Amino acid sequence: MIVIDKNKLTDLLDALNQSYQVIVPAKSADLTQFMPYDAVKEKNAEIILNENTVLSPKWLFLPQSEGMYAFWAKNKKLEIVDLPSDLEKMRIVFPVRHCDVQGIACLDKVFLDERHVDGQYLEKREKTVVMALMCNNPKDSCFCASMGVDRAHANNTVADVQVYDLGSEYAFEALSDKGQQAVEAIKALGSEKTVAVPEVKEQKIKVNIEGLPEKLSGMFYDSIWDSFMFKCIGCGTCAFICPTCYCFDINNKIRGEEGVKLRTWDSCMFDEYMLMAGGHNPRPGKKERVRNRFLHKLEYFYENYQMMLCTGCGRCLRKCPMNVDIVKFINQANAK
Amino acid sequence: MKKYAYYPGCTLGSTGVEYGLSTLEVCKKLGIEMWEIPDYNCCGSSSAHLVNPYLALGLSARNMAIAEEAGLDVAIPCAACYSHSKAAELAVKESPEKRAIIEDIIGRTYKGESKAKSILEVLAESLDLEELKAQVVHPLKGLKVVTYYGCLLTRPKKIACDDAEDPIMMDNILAALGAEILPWSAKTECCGASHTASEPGVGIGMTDKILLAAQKSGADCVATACPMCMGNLDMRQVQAAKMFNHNYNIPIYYFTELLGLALGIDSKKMGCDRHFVPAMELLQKYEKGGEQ
Amino acid sequence: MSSVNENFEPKILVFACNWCTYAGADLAGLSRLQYPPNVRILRVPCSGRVNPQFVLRAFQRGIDGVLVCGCHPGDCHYTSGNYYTRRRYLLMKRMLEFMGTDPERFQTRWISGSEGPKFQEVITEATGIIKAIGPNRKMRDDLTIQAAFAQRDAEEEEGEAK
Amino acid sequence: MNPIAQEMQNIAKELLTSGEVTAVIGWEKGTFWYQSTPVMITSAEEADKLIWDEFCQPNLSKYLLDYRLNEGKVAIFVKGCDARAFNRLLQDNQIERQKAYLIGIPCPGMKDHKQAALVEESAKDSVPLAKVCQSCRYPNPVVYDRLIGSEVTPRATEPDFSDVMALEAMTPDERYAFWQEQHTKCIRCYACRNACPACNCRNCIFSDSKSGWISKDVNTSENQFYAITRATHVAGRCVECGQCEMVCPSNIPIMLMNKKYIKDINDLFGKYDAGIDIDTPTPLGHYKLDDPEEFM
Amino acid sequence: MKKVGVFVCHCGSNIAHSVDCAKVAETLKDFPNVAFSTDYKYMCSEPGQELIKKAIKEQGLDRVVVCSCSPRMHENTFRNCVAQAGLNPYMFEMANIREQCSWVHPDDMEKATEKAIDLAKMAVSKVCYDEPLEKSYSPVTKRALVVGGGIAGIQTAIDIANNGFVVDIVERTPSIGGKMSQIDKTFPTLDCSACILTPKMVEASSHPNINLITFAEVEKVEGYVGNFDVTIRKKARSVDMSKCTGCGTCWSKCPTKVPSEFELGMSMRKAIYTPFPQAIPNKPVIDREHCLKFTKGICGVCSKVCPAGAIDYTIEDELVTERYGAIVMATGYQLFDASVYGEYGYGRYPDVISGLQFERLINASGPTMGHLLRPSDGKEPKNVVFIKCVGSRDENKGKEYCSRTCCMYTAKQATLVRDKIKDSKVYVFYMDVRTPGKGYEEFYNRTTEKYEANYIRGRVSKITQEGDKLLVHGEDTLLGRPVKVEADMVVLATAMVSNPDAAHLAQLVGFSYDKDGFYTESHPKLAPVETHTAGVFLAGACQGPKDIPDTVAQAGAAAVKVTALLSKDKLETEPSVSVVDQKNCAGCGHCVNICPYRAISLETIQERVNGKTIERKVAHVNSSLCRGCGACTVTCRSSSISLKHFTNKQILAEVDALCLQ
Repeated sequence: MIVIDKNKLTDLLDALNQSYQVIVPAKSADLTQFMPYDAVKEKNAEIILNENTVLSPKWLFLPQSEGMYAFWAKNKKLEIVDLPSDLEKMRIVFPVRHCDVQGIACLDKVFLDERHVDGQYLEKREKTVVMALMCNNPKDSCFCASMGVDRAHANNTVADVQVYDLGSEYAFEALSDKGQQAVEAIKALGSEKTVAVPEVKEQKIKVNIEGLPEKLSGMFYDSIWDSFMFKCIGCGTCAFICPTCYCFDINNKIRGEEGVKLRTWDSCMFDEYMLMAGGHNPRPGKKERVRNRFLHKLEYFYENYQMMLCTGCGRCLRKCPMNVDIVKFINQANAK
Repeated sequence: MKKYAYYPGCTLGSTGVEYGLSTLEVCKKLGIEMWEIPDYNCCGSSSAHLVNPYLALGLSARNMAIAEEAGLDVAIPCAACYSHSKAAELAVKESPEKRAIIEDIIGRTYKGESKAKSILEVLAESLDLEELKAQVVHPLKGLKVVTYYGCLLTRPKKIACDDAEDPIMMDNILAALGAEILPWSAKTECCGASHTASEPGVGIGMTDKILLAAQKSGADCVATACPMCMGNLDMRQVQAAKMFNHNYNIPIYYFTELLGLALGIDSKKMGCDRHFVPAMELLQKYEKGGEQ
Repeated sequence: MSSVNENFEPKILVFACNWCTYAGADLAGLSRLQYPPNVRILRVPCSGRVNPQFVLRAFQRGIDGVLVCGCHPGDCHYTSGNYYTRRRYLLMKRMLEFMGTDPERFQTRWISGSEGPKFQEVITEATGIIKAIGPNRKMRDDLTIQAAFAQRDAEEEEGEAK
Repeated sequence: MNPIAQEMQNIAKELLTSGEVTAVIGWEKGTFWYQSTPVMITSAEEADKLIWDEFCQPNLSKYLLDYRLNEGKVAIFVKGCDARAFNRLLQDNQIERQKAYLIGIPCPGMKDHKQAALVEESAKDSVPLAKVCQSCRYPNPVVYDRLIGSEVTPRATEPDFSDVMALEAMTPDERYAFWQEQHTKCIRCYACRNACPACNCRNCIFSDSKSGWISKDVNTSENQFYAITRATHVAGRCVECGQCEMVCPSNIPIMLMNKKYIKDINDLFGKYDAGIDIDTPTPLGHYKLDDPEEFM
Repeated sequence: MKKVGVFVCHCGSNIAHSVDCAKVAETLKDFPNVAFSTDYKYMCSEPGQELIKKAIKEQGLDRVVVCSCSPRMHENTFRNCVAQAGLNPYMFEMANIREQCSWVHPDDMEKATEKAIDLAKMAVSKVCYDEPLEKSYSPVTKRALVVGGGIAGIQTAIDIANNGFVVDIVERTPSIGGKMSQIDKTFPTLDCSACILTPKMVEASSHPNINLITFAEVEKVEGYVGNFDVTIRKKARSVDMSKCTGCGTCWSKCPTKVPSEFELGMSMRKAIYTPFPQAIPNKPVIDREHCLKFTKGICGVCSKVCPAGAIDYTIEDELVTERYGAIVMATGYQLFDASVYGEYGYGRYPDVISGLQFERLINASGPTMGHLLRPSDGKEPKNVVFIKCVGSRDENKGKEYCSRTCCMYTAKQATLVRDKIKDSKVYVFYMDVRTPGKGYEEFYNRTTEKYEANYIRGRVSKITQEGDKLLVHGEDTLLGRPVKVEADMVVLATAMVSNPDAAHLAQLVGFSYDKDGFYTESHPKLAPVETHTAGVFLAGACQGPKDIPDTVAQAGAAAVKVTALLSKDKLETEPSVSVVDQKNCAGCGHCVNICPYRAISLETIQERVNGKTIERKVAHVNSSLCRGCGACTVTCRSSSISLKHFTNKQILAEVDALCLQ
């Protein structure tokens, strides 16, 4: 493992920035999100290391609004034009907490499913090195442990480098060849040492998800939903800041004879999400929508991919304006 | 408790002393607080505007500005001072250019928020005529009065404190005191102003016409609210009579004197003994309980 | 403001109410009163029909200046249309400035059916000012499309250049 | 248990047992100490969930929109701004007065839960009041069926436009840069719209991509179109409850735009406070012949 | 697939001299949805229109854009042309490339052509969103209502009735006749007012198509052109009209005397009364404020003496609702209250009277049986002074406008005085003498020459009482010196002003009025008898001061407008009106208050929501009232209401079309 002193962090980032486009979690204009390191330097924003960002790193792989292809009518005949990819350099994201790594793992399950691989997503994943940081100062909203996220070792299908926080130093352990190249680039800054995995502080919120999917599969018409649905105001905050929500909508942006096919995030909490031709909406009220959100996160996804679609990052606990709390729901569901 | 800034001007200390005394006495009695404008200057009414229009406006604007800083409207007994102060107020309110020039001359700001008000307006505004009746000590029952407003209080229209053609403020106050207000034809005629001095033939003729009309109307006395009109009708009554061989003996009063009398203020304290045409005899009749 | 190239031709959109300003523009035409050709007039039944969202859309699409014109208050064919226009655009003008757009780019004016010369004067004056401050860069939304077709446009230019 | 919370619970129990209302909507403690979120109780036993502390700022009036169809009455607790929000919905014919039982609570001003999230619970007292509460002119509910506690003196009589004026003092380019940075952060989650009592359309032009007003593309220009249009839609109707800023995950100063409109309306058409008197039409809903004239 | 035809017109050289029409047509060829594009020298000519019709048929076009002159000029021409070719006339747009392009950019061919292309693109983008619109129709009730029973109302009613339509006259006072019945002689012919009015009153009362509803007021008006539902309050007369023969026994025996409004208080009438002898209907009314039966519950003499037993104290007000196709406002005027001029002493000196009081004094059926006597001492006045423009042309104390009729009726009254009292002297104080009618100047000249009326040009400053004489202080501006006239009687020619409740009645019926309370006509020159509200017309002095000849002319005009409306079986309405998407509308009602024509109302509809039918309120546009201004579409935040032919999508399409490369 390469161990590098923490006060060398900026040198480390600059070093990586030569060959990679470094992306770090930072706070600018009162919002924490993953931003290119160049922008952080230019705005001298503050890099956020001790908590997870409000907006998850999901946008790196599934941007909120992404052109799929362009089209135009050349004398009345349709012409499709591929969009140039804006990823010239390889990207490296440092540090990504295990909950977000797990989130990317969930997205991989969907977009890199062998039945259909999403080209744009794949390209972004291949061109990005993920440096997962084992965080041992969890916020009071974190509950990734209870959601089956390994606090010590990030999900190695996603993490290319595992970084350990040793207090005054970082230890880098490459997990993949992409990761190895990255570690090579910063090898000079530190020294080779074998280090024990530091143990991890307890998390305040604990929740038992043992047998939860099976239990929930029988609770579609349970009365639990009435009390939970009331508070939700049907906004898209939870879906858009959640690292695992991947629903998107495809629409056009047309200017006269030319246009772009757009893929944009969508949220099952919006009423237009399930609106069908003719005006029918299978999920007309808040009750159906809140139920759908929780069941998708805790049951449907598990039935398909044996993995919870909630990584316990705690963002929706903090940012939901009316505090529709998934942990409280799980506890009440278990109690039923 | 109404409070006004009080602007006596030059006449209320000299030729119109009884107007000043009676106004202050009446206001004290009626509980209207008068705060005399400190370090006030001439309102520029006599000749300033011949020299330079902004000199006249500036002079009265300065007094108004002091009052505005104290946040008070200005009560002005003398009609000429009232007319010029009102002109200054309107000039400042209506055109920013004039306001800039005026403020530059007087060296302080004057937004035109504090308004110039003739004493007539002040009394009409702050007196409830029913309450006034209750406070009357010597009712003026049987006293036949004609009210004389003159020209400065009623013209030009913008500045007029009452209806330019048919003013009734003084009539209402005196009627509330019990006096009988007779209709007559010279309510708003001009008294000849300074022409009685510079062009006696014309000036005194105008004064005479008013006195004749008053005599014809059968009034016991004339009530007025302007020191210049008082000057002509009272001081020059004998001269007019001789010049046009009429015979008058019509006492002229400031309406504040009659108001003071009705409220029980001693006529001497109001300076009623200083008139040219003997005025005390009629007043004493009422001081001793009025006409039976 | 960078120095504006001389041959910049601003594109100005005028919302003209059918009963007054549109008639005024026609009158300017009848009296052959010339004004710069940068203006495009969009006919609406009443200035009360012009939704502030149209103005935003125009700036988004890269229009350099917008005028909303209607009858003088009191002359409205529909009796009260322009009174509402006046209230809406007194507020909208201040909000656009609050959002940072250049104040000269948006105007509301009352032009009656008989004020041909005034129409000419308003248009000439507006075009001059907007030409001076250059193209509108703010609130633009057609950038994703331009990016998408940057390659194609580049090829076309090369094709033409050969 | 502070006395107001106690009385809230008693009233809730009384109303529910007497059957006068079918449900009571109040606040309950949320997951974290700085969260008090809406709760609906339908039985007297649940009444002890109701609490009252200085984080009860979610606006309950808009929840009544979900109950306009059932027959019974619903009781809600209303602070000063919630009562104005209720009047807003009433004036927009979205709810009927007799279907709501309003329990008014004079509001001491709510703390800014976003600042509170940054500190520990022990530093609770250092958390400042929310921006709108600092200059609140209507802490006492303007409409209620019943009042708990006694009226409090308003913290201000004039609206505080200092932040708006600070922005107005900038040059157009500085203001443009400021708003570009703010609207780049917007993720179009529409929380501000869904929390706002003045935004009560059946289906909003922004959630209906067929409306043609806006594409689903999320970029600064479309976000700005959304922000300006929403501010224009609530102009003259915004009751200054500050919910839009409270619920925005990206901390965009939305109230700045609303207050700009309020300032201009006051200057141009005379002082007007929305949601106070529901009979006078809203400033953009009527006109005066002698409105200020700048377009001659 | 939309197939748009673009036709670019040269307009001879008007367009072609600075716009390359061929290039415009050529460029538009490959614009989206354009199937056919050509240019021609004269599109509006016969061959030009033929070209369009042929292209529509051959190319199967479903939309047409003509780039030529202003739509204000030839929009209808081309709409009819495309309609003849079987296309809906509203699937058509015009680009104005003449008045707003070629004529204003004559010497810049390149830029003018580029602009023409842009305008054409805008028109094509808009036409793509056009929808076929049909004119809609609403029924017309063949009955008219005339409010006001003066000469204006009577003449309007007669003219409408003679056209075969039923018309109701609603008159507030117990009899029709209005102000004209109070006047003695009328200028310029000096024929007696009653002689020319009474026959018309009789004609109105006996005409089969006319119903007189007197002693009644309009209470409420709902509905719209062709279908006004008017509620009329028939005030209680306490006399059964069917039984009463008008014999007059009751008012001869009635003990209570009350100052008569008709005689302007100069003589008395009984508590049960008809306003004047020739009243129609000649049936009395009981004045409940003064009748002892109603005030103290005593007397009741009239019911005892009435031979026909027609008196019935139990009659109450009756509300009648009737449907009308059109309403004509003929509510007349009132005289300015001269007591505002305190300096003239009107109301203080009894011999200072108004023009109408003079008419009553000199009228044979008046209080003094036609002898002109001074109200103070009943003597015959020798010196009579007339003062004109009392309240007119005076912004300070009165009205700014000129009341048009005072000059003529003052000249007439001066003539009458001189004619009645041989050795009388007449003085008229005037600012100007305005004689704007036929035979008016000749009448005025006769007044000054034959009848030697002294016209003094100047205003009167005040009038004072000197003994039994009135001293009129005035000024003679022609001599340049003040003047004093001793007068026995002074007659003030006061201004004609609107009725005090004119504004209330206008809001009730739903049309606008001006700052002086007179009703606002749709256009002062081109539509003087119509209002902005369809189906409501004006006649007479309620629209502005005017004399009898103009009033009768307007009455005729209003009648023709009404019959033109009522002669149609159904009303065609402009299709470009607003329509509400009721699924989307939240029923907030903002559009209702904004609509200047009160065309939008909140209507309850039923809807099935998850199994239950619920009722909710949504906006509904009455297409026959809506004039298509579009103010509602902007105030509607959810864009649920859209204006056909100018929808949001169309305007946005035009804006977008401007910014394409």
